[in-house]
Amino acid sequence: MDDLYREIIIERYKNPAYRGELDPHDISFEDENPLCGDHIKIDLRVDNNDMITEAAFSGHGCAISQASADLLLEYVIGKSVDEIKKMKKEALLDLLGIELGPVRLKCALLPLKIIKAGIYGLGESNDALLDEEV
Amino acid sequence: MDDLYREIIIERYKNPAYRGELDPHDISFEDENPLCGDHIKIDLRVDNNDMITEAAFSGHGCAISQASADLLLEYVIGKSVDEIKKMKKEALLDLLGIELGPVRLKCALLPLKIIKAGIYGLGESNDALLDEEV
Amino acid sequence: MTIEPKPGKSLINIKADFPILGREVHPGVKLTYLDSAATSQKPLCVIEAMDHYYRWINANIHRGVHTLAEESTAQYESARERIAHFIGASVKEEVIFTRNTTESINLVSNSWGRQNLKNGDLVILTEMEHHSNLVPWHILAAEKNLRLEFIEVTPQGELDLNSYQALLQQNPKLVAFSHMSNVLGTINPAAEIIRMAKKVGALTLVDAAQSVPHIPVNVNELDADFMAFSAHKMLGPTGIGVLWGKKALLSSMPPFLGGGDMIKKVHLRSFTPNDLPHKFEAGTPAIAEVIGFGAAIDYLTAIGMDTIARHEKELIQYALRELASVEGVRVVGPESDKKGGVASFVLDGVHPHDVAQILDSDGIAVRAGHHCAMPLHEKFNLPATTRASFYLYNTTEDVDKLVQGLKKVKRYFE
Amino acid sequence: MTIEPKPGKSLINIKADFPILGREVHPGVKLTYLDSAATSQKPLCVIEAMDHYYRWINANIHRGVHTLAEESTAQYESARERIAHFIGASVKEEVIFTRNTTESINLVSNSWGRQNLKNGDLVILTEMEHHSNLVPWHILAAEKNLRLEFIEVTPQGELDLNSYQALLQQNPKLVAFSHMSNVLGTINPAAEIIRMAKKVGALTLVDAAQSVPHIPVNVNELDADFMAFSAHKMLGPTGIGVLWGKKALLSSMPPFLGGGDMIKKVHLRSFTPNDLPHKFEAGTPAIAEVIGFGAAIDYLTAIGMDTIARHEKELIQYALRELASVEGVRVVGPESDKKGGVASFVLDGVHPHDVAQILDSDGIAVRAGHHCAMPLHEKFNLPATTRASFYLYNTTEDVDKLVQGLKKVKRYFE
Ligand SMILES: Cc1ncc(COP(=O)(O)O)c(C=O)c1O
Ligand SMILES: Cc1ncc(COP(=O)(O)O)c(C=O)c1O
Repeated sequence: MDDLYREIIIERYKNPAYRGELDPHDISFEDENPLCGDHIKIDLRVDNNDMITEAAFSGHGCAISQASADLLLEYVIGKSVDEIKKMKKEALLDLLGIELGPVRLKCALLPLKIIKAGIYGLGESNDALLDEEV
Repeated sequence: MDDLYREIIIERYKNPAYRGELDPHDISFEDENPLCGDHIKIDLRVDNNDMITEAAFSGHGCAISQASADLLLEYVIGKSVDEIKKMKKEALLDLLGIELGPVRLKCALLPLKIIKAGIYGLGESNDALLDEEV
Repeated sequence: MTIEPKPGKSLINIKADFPILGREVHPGVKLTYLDSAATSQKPLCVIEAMDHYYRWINANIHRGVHTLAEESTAQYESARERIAHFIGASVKEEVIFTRNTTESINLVSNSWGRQNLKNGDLVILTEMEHHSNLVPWHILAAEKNLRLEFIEVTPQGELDLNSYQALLQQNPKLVAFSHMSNVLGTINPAAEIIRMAKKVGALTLVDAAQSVPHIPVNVNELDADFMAFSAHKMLGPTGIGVLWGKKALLSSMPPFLGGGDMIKKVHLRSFTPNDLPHKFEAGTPAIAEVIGFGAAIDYLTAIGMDTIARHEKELIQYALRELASVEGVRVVGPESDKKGGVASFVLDGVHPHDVAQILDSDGIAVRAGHHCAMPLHEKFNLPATTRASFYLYNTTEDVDKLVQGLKKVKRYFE
Repeated sequence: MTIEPKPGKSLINIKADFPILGREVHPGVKLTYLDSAATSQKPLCVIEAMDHYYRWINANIHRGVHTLAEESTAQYESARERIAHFIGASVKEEVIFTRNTTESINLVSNSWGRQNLKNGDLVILTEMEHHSNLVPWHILAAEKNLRLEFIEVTPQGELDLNSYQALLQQNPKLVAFSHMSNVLGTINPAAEIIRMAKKVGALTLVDAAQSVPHIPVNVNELDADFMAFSAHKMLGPTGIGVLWGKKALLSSMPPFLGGGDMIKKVHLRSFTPNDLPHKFEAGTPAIAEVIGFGAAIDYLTAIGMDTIARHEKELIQYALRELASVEGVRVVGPESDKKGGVASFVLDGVHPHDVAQILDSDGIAVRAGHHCAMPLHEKFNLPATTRASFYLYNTTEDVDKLVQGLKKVKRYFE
């Protein structure tokens, strides 16, 4: 249990650093996990060198999905769009630092799916996006 | 086994007393057991007092259904149509004198179903006919 | 039907009949199972009936003359008879074996529905249906251009019979509704709903997935036309369910699936369907599962459905009282006098998935999500709820554990 | 797919793994089971896998976050993966769980068939089909006014590929055929039949109910579009079968049954179907049965399908030779090099039901009747046959018992 709800997750859930919306933005994508009703939108600003300069997320959901979104955005800021395209799901799980069963894994990985779908400019997100580049 | 294939059954199967067709006849009906391909036709002659005077069966099938038909016809000759309407399946099983599982029971009772359907002048036979009068 | 229930088994020490209830789900942490609305646990007698079948009896049924085939067939058909008796069916041919409630409802929509419903026809459902009693009608409605209308659910979580009365004026062909909601726990007035439907000539289908396992249900008293339920929610195995239907109605319906056993004769280009119930059981059925289901029925009968219903009523009363004492918990659905052993709730500030996960760390198994009733959650404006559901093997100690667990969840998120 | 088969288990002493094979069916009379084409017996590991599941793991799958639900889901999906690997499927999403072969074929006729076939379209079947691969097409043909044509069976019991070639000229949309006949034992040249169908753009469905249990089958090598089989014929439990289909094809098909688990989202009047494989698995599936099926696959894999096929080939060679020595016995179907372990026969002057019943008195379980292949029996002008069918646990002693039994039958009727 303590493994699952590490302090950082509860902390990020209660006091997220990147909650909000960016207007204008260069990239924006939203999606949900119908199973539990998690719904997340991610907005990004990207500079001329394809570097992510600003990021924010909005929506609602469980502690895992919200903390995951907050930690992910902290991670992506300052990285290039290409780097994020290549980001593996393991990298995000490392940030969370917890073990998850298959159902909760969906919560944890939702933000990564969304950010990749946004970067690739896809109409919808899918699980294939989680396995590095597509 | 010896219970099942009493001598009388093998004997009746090999040398039936009532095999044949009656032409003309007063009542004729045929039916089959699609499960095993047993097919039997029974012809009857009935006098003015509704007494069954002659009977014959034709068709093909297993020893049980054929012996059952032969024993049944022996039994019905000299009886009134009304008596046969009321005949219970137990009476036929007594004639056969054996214990049968559900699948073989269908073989044994096919002749009774047929004779009753013929007497009632039905378009088709059905299992309800086996439980005395309908 | 001459089988008489043999009541007498009591609920005392009943947990011992269910091996899993003695299991540790984490080192040193015993299971507290509060997820019976999803699927029930199985008593040893059910597990052993199937084990025995596979070890000593196993054969394909209906067509064989060898000993195993005859024994299998007899056990299979005996289970059908006991199940028919359990729900008060007049004849065992009215009990059709399916995979689950879901397939039972699809059988009706595909066979009866496709034959009898046409462009513009109205089917009445309710806003509290499980997806199993929605999606089959969505599929048929799209194909046939049917109208679907919904009996409203009040804020208290009951069916609004006024809205139903209004819909009945529009010449419905079918009213299909759940006897007991798997989210709200509401026990709907099935007999009255059916009586009202009959007045306007509509047929009725009862989704009894949650009622038959928990309260006495008699199809003849209800006077329904179709009723669907699943073995796995009533101590029986997975993979087996029932569609009960009135014999005349089932006889008039075209076959659903085609194949072995559902036929009398087959030619290259045509076939003659078999008699009931076989007409609707195509291919090798779930034989061991039917036999296991029979054992479950015997177990429930020995205890008595009245006893079970009373026990669960006491539990839900206790649970609602205890849950009310936890600040921030809000239970959806009516008061305990109108519902069965289901408590779905939200806890302020904590997502149901987090609630369920933290409860699991204490061995408490509850379900979180939409419980296959998304429209109902939309109606109540809740993305998800946490659900604790009870069965005959649960006790007030299980409720106490839940309440303790919720207090721990709150500490975590404070 | 990274699971590797672990061959190594041998067929020696294998009967000990099957409790029922030690049973007495009459006092002092041991079972000789020769009815595996109807359903196979189950090894202890399969029975115990399900027993263990119900005792310690049982929970509903896919939606739960508690420990039992996660363990159940993992075991269920792991079985899917092993089954996919067993038949050489590229991805596990191509394995759809159904009740049996029959439901698998009905799924194709209802979903793909209803979407893609129209007035006058041709479906090619064969004269040796099981009712399961006839009646679903009869039903659809009546609804859509399809044409059904049949590859002829030669007097030797093989498919006449010339008659097939002629039918292919008529622009068929689907060729659906059984890989191995459950009556004749004929193993049809599936790869060639499929290759020929592809040339004219027809899809193919393989009824593999008798092949997957007995010979190595690889869907990718066959290049079929659909394949159907049942667990109960391959050491697994009743109530579970598989439809395998090419992913792109399955993705393009509309749902079959509607309900829980097969949806992504549900609104009051509409729904969004789920991804594969869930789109075709509505409601609570046969969870324990899938897990039992997984154990059966492991057992078969440990022995190796090549070994099993070789063993059965030896048995059928021996059986055909021995049966030929009994005067009045006539076996239908091709020579042993073209068939699997199935010997259907007639005995002069004795009806198959009588043969089977007298054999049963010696504990020998064979099947008598039309074996759900009435058109084939009509073709051969036989009302019924007696069938002995073999599996990995049968031995030449079983064949000897059969031959002794037949001699006894003859004495009886002489
Ligand atoms: C060739 C063939 N196809 C289909 C089936 C039907 O299998 P099931 O009854 O498991 O659906 C069988 C088994 O009887 C068979 O032998
Ligand atoms: C009210 C109701 N209807 C239908 C179902 C579907 O049952 P099954 O999944 O066994 O088909 C359920 C169970 O989830 C239910 O609670």
